[in-house]
Amino acid sequence: MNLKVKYFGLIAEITNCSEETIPFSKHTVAEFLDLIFSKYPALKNKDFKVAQNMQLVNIETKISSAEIALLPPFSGG
Amino acid sequence: MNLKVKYFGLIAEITNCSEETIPFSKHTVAEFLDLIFSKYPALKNKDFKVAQNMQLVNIETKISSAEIALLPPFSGG
Amino acid sequence: MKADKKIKNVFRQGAISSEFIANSIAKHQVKTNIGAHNIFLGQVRADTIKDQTVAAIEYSAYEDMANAKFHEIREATFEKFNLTCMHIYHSLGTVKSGEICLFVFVSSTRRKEVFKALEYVVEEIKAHVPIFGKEIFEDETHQWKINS
Amino acid sequence: MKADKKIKNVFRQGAISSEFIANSIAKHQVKTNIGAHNIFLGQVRADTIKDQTVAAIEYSAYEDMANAKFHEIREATFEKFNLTCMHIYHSLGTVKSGEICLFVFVSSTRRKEVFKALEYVVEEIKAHVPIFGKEIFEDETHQWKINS
Repeated sequence: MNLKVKYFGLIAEITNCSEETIPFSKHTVAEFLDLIFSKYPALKNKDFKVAQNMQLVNIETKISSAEIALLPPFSGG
Repeated sequence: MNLKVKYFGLIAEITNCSEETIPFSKHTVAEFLDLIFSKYPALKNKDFKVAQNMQLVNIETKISSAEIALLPPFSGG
Repeated sequence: MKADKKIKNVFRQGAISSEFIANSIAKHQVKTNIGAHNIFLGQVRADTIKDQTVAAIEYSAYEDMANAKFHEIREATFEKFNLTCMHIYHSLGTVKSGEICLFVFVSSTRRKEVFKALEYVVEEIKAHVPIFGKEIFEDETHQWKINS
Repeated sequence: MKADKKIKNVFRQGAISSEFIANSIAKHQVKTNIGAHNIFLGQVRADTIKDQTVAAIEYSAYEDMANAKFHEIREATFEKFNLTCMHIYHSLGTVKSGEICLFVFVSSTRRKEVFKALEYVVEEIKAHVPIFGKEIFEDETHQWKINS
């Protein structure tokens, strides 16, 4: 499965892009994060949440949607 | 003592004036109200507060200031 | 900033316009320590009472006492809450239904303060300021408003 | 009035002007069942952090998810509180210190509802909407804002 991965704020600064396509052959968010951390080691000590199809998920959630987002702490308002 | 007596809202409608001077030779607010009720019997069953020098007073308060006001229920805002 | 000690005149003749409100907001752009504003607007409702609809409210007040009360409320609010500034305006005279008769504006560095402060100010005004509203119906009869 | 079921775009490019706010207030004059409006405005503070002063905040967002969240917050607020209407606007892009980045506007027949509803909406936005603020200092360095 090809994931469309979106990065925001501080996370996008580290990845140096706001969106990319990443092929993913495993199952859970935890496995997806292993992949991300091996690509961007600097993300390991950053605080962020993961959204799948615009819903927040936890590390055990199965990945079934093509749109994943890495969201640093919210600071609207 | 001559009291400057002010009327507002529904009270002023009944007294048909917004301000008048009333000579007063007694002491308390209760005695002042006796005078007012004899002049304007229609005020007897109306809800209002009395202010002396812009402070609310009760019926036992001694009248010592020349400015008295009869205030119907507040409805600002 | 300390509360201003001078008693101000809170009353404006007629309705409070949206331009007046906008102008008041714009003036706060130079106060760059403010992070949160909270504004209350009282609007005259076209209530229907016994088949008659309210067309306007005609406000009168014991003006000197009212301004002194508004001042007391200001002072007490600055004591209780950590505000940067506060403004209160109330209409006198005729305000048609749909128009604004009360404008309360509080500002603070942080948002938590403004919510509590604004509700406090509005409730104090309703309870303690000698202002009187005469509800004028469409057929020109009237009744005296009582706050609930 | 029922909550609008269509997902709206809450975002505006740049600061929210006082004229925009005035216009929004003025539009409510035809809704003569409204008795109370409550407005929250978030203003960018010129905070000083390690000798550097914030000149502006540059806002970005996961726009689709943010608009969906704003919609959820609207629906939940109409469920919880008896409101006549509600409007939310948030800036994207650069908002200078002293300018307004968030405008929340709730209206109801009676005042008790608007105070509770407004605080609820603002807290929900701060906690749950994916918006990101980059604080730009006067020397053009920056840091990412974290809500407190």
